[in-house]
Amino acid sequence: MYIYRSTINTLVLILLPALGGMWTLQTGMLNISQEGSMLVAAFFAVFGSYIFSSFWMGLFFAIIASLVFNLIYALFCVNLRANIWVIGMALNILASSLTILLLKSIFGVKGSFTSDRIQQIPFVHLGNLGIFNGVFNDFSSIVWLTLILVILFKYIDSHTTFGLHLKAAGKNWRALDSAGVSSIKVRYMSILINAVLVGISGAYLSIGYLKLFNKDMSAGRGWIAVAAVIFGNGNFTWTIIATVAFGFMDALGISLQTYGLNSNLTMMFPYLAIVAALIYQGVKSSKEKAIEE
Amino acid sequence: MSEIIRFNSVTKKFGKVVAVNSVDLSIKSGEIHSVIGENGAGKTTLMHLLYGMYKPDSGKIFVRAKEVNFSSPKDAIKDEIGMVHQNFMLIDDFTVYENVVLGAEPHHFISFDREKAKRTVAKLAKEYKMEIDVNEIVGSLSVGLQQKVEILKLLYRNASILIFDEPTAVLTPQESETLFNTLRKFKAFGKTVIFISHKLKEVKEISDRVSVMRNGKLLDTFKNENLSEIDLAKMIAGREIQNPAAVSSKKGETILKINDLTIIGDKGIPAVKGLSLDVSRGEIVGIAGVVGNGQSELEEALVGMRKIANGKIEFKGVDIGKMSVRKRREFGIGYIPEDRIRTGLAPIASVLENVIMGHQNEREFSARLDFMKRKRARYFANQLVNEYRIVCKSVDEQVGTLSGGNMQKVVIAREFAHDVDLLIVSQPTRGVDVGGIEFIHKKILDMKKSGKAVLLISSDLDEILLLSDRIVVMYEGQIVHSTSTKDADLQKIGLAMLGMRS
Amino acid sequence: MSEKYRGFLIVVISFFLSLVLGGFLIMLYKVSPIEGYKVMIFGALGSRYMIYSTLARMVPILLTGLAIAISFHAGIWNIGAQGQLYLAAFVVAAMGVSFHDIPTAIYLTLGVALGLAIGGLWAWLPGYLRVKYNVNEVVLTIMLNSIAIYFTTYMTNGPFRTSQGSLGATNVIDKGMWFNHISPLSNLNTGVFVAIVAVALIVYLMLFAKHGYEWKMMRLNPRFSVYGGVSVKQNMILAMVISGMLAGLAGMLLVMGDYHRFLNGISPGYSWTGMILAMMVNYDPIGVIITSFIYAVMTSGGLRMELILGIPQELVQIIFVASVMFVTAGYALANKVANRMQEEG
Amino acid sequence: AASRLRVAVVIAGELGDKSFYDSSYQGLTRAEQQLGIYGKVLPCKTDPANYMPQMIAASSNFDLVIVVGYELIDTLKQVAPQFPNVDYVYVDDVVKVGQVTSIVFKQNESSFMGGALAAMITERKGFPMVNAQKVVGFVAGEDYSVIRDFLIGFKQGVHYIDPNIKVLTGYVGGWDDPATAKEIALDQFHRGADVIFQVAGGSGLGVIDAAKQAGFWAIGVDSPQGYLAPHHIIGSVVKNVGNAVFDMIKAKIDGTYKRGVIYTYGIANNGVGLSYSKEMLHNVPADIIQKLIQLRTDIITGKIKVKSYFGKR
Ligand SMILES: Nc1ncnc2c1ncn2[C@@H]1O[C@H](COP(=O)(O)OP(=O)(O)OP(=O)(O)O)[C@@H](O)[C@H]1O
Ligand SMILES: Nc1ncnc2c1ncn2[C@@H]1O[C@H](COP(=O)(O)OP(=O)(O)OP(=O)(O)O)[C@@H](O)[C@H]1O
Ligand SMILES: [Mg+2]
Ligand SMILES: [Mg+2]
Repeated sequence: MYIYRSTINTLVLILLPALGGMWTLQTGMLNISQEGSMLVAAFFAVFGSYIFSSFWMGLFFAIIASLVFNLIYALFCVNLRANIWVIGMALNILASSLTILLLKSIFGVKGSFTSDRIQQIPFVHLGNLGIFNGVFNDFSSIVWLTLILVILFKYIDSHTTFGLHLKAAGKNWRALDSAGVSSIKVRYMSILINAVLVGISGAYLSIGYLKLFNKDMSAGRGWIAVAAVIFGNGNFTWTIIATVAFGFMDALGISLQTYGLNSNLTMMFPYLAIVAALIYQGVKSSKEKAIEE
Repeated sequence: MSEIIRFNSVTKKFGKVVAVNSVDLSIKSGEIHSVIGENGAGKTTLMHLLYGMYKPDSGKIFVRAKEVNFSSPKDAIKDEIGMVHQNFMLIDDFTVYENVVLGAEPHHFISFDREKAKRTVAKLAKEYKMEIDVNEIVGSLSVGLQQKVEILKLLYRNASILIFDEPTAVLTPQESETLFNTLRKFKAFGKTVIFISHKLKEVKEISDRVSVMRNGKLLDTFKNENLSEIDLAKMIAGREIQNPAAVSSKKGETILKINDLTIIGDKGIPAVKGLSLDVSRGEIVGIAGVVGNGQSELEEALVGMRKIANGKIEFKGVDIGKMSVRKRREFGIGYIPEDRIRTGLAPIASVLENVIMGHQNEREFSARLDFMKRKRARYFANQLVNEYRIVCKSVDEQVGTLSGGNMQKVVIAREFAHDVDLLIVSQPTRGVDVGGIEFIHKKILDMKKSGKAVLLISSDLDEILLLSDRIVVMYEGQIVHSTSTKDADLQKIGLAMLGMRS
Repeated sequence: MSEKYRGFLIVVISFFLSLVLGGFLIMLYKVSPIEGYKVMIFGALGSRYMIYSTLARMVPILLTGLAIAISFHAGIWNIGAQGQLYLAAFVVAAMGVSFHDIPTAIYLTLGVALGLAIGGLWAWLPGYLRVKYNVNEVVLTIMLNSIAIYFTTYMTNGPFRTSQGSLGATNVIDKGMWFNHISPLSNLNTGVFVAIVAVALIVYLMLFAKHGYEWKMMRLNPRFSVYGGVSVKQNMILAMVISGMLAGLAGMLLVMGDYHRFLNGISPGYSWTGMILAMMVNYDPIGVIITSFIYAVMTSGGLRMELILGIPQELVQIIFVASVMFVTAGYALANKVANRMQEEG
Repeated sequence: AASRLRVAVVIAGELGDKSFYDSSYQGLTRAEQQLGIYGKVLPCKTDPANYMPQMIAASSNFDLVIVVGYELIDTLKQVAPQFPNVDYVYVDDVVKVGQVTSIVFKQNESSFMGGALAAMITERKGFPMVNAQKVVGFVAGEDYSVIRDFLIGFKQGVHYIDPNIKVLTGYVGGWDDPATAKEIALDQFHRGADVIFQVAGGSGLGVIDAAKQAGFWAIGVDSPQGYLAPHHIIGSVVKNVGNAVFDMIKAKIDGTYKRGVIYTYGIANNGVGLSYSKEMLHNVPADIIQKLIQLRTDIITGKIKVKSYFGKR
């Protein structure tokens, strides 16, 4: 049972960047800097929440920080058409170094910062639901927000013109441009939406799920999201499936440790699962085709 | 008829190249106006200026007597200008209706009203008598149908000035005829059409007036009825153009024997079914047929780019069915592919890198320890550029920036430089100007004269009739008609191409 | 030719600008930029030992950088150099602690061969799956990184744990397998000569060999390469395997040369740095040599800046990021300007 | 001032771990303040390429080099003979090379005490936040030898009190991932653990955060961490690296410093132990404190032999 809550709790952290990343990928811009954006967002969430003793301000700062990072990415990768991997990874290094420096110069500490002045994003208690208490009660409001966003994204993805333009920008931007829709604008939109989502997930990490900042606390979650995005290849359902599967395998790994499995082995689970899924996917589709040399 | 478009000494330069050189041109409302000229003359650039894709360096453009200053196609679309590009601007994975309405979709609150989109597009198609299923995925359509989608896009946006940049280059004669009917319908509806083509017969057939460009300059505009095809050709090339005289040569031994060949196509169903064909030295065999009847699969299978499911390919007496591409090339097969951008070239690579491909294993360029003789390669590339008069700044220029005709010359130069025994030539003059066509045709005939075998695949029946000794017609993966050129019956060939037996 | 010079000039100018920006950052710590950079250069190259340690630092980054350059150059994306490095390093160490009394010459050869083989094998797998089943090699190699790292961590804490203390490492490998340190005050070792040979081979392969040409064409248009008689599938796997072998070589040298055992954190992101460098210079192997040297100088010098001037190493990282972004922007702008020059005359 | 003693502390990781390295840094600053020495920390940030240059920088510019972190052991062995005039102290293991003085901590002993504390708390009926189940937890950053030494002592301590108590173990897979650590702690909490010992550096903060949110007791590690959550940290298993560092510097100044000696910091000389915060003394029933004092004596006298993962040293 607890594995369910555990999965939900941490899933948010990769689901939001995976959703955002899915859209930027649809426009042809794989965003490698999710890890870095998440980290700066986490830092500035603590900053805003601490300074103003308000989680709203924390969220606000987190989103702004993530926007700035994503705008740099957009400037380089959309306008200058620079290599997404170089810029993405450079931004990840920047985020790590910058937050360590800021931690030292703003809070005067090294490594981590926590304080009672940090206001946490509230949890949602729905009253007594009987046997459903464990299923619905006491999740962070961000969890609910994420659920709403997933539904909203699904709708936008397949039922609006914006969803259509996203894919058009990725598949043939010249065609979109010649149809009078600026592909650059569409790309910017997707990147900015992604920035907001990653900002929220960063804030959730530091002031939603936890109430502290620790250097490098994103701990590879941005990368997992990127992997899920590549795996999903712009497809909504597959992206979500990959993300959820990953979150579940992760929680399962943690759970199995308690039964005495070696942690270094259980931690391989999610990765092995994705490898297996990839190979399955590949073998299956190549059987379907079964032609071409 | 009143004037609808006016170019006033419009100039556009790309670096040192003056693509469009102080052009004055007036287009009248409701006419079909052709623009012709050799490769690289500046036709496409001129139209891109009108469509807002480039801004003129100097000069003015007027639309409906109003000076315009488009900064993107969006502005041009607002002014009811539409363009069908030389390379289609379609999204292959989208459906027909999605492609058509893209950028101007009907809404239902915030959602995309797909039903309304489908209805509108279907209605539009019916209005212009275009038979097309709006729910099809565009990538799976034939080129002719894809072009209809492009045209629907313009109509959907109410374009009244329609630009067509070499629309017939990739069409079958039948499809071209359908297109012309549509163009005439446009004219009847009072729309203005600008038509660019290298096929002078078509220009004669469809135009009201013709403008000729050379070297970026507009030579003059003529009434169509005042000119003959030969006059047009002369003006384009600046000299007399002659159809190459038929070359006779001795037919030698049979070099290629295709026996009961079956090939599975991309869709998983047989694209070529039990096809048999022989080609001999000193002979040109022409394969006629509507595009998409298995020709692409056949040519790819012959060079080893595609597996064969059944049957036998014998070349110089050896079964080559399982040989690698490289082995086949070394064994004496040359290939000019139908799609030069996708297969025949690496557009981002330089001219040098492009002409070396396929030659890289030859002694001349490759030494021991995998060493590649780049100096030699450069010399070779320069030689080809001179011999084939490829217009480029240097052999280090990206092939993708050359004009279409010159790109084709790069492919031809490279393949002809091989000492081959069999040359498979597919759509060799697609998008090439009259001068270029003359040159390429002459080269192909030279091949034959020197005792090589040539398998010519073309959707241009005139080309086939002109060059081939023997003609076979492919329909749905099979040879349905076969004749020597001198006994050819056009009627029969035409019917065979459509799958009808006479 | 002039294109090349212009590209070079732009890179130099962008790099210079990033140093200027870095200068301002250094001034935040109340240090004059000149002084700061002086200390940095001195810290990296000021003495024989400093040069040694800078070079020792450069080797794995250079090798992984080239590993990535070569695979990307061929149009197949090996993001898995980190995992290949780890696995090769571990397996080599496992051999080194398991067998003794093998003559040095043979043992060294075996070690090098094993490192290359394991690195190559761990890259062959995704290469093969990509070619055979069209499995996305990017995700696959990212996943294989984590698997390799967890696996080696498991082994060094389990079956191969050192008996000599609390280190998260294997035992010291047999002496017969050592590349000796050039000086006791440095980790630079005779294995560097193996690295030099490998680098020379790669430069030759990429710039002068027929395969280098074919691979480039493969990246620019795979279909065109098939058409030209290049067996794309074989070459993709080959490029991948060579890439993995280089990463394996890096790991093997760290074990047999630098540390003489496998450590848990043996490569703190060398391959990621290498990847940035490789892509920053557009997979040009000479460029990778230059940039990995500059990177090694910056990080080595950064230690001394922290010690003498109190400037944190994170700042040096930020200067590095700035230079990456400036140079990348420089390249991009140069292309744009070139386009515009063509369009506007 | 010209003759001020120059002391370098070379650490394998970096400051900010709130435990081991920070503790050594505190020892150094205390020495700076009380003994007037010049001190400097040289962090290697767990990049093996930094070990050698930092060790050389320390050796060529300082009189006394204190090396903290077992990762540095090989480098130290290699460098120390090259600088015969420099004194080296290696913290946390034995290095038998020339002039190097070693300090060994018996973390298993303090961990035993932590285990005993956890066991007595989880069994105490009516104590705040304690449930009926006999379960305690152990959360570590990664699974490797030192951690296993901690675990062995902890388990022995728990089972010394009651062999029927279950010890749940979990590993985060990193020292900077508080979110996963929290997840693990909550998982253990839901399996009945009401006292959880964390040995997880920055990740450990996640366990403490979980303790505050879910309501259970955490045990701090390395340095007294009670201040991080006074009402949820029952005590800390400390390893007084700072004291050791300070002692060595003082010895050097006093002239009593001895080269090549091995100092053992166990529970007997307060090198390791349980830190009783004010809150703890206030919270924890007197009989438990009595028992802990008794256990400490038993360990010192050898009545209780605490097992070690490293065998005999
Ligand atoms: N994805 C894009 N979105 C918007 N504009 C683009 C995009 N890609 C290119 N452009 C713009 O279109 C122009 C032409 O691009 P194009 O891709 O034809 O250049 P190219 O020379 O083929 O590219 P390459 O850099 O690969 O050689 C460029 O000036 C560029 O600024
Ligand atoms: N984007 C560009 N950059 C540089 N040069 C260009 C560009 N576009 C066109 N040119 C050059 O401008 C000239 C005119 O080209 P344009 O494409 O307008 O010719 P065209 O008449 O359409 O030729 P074709 O019949 O081969 O299509 C050519 O020399 C061409 O190389
Ligand atoms: Mg044109
Ligand atoms: Mg209990």
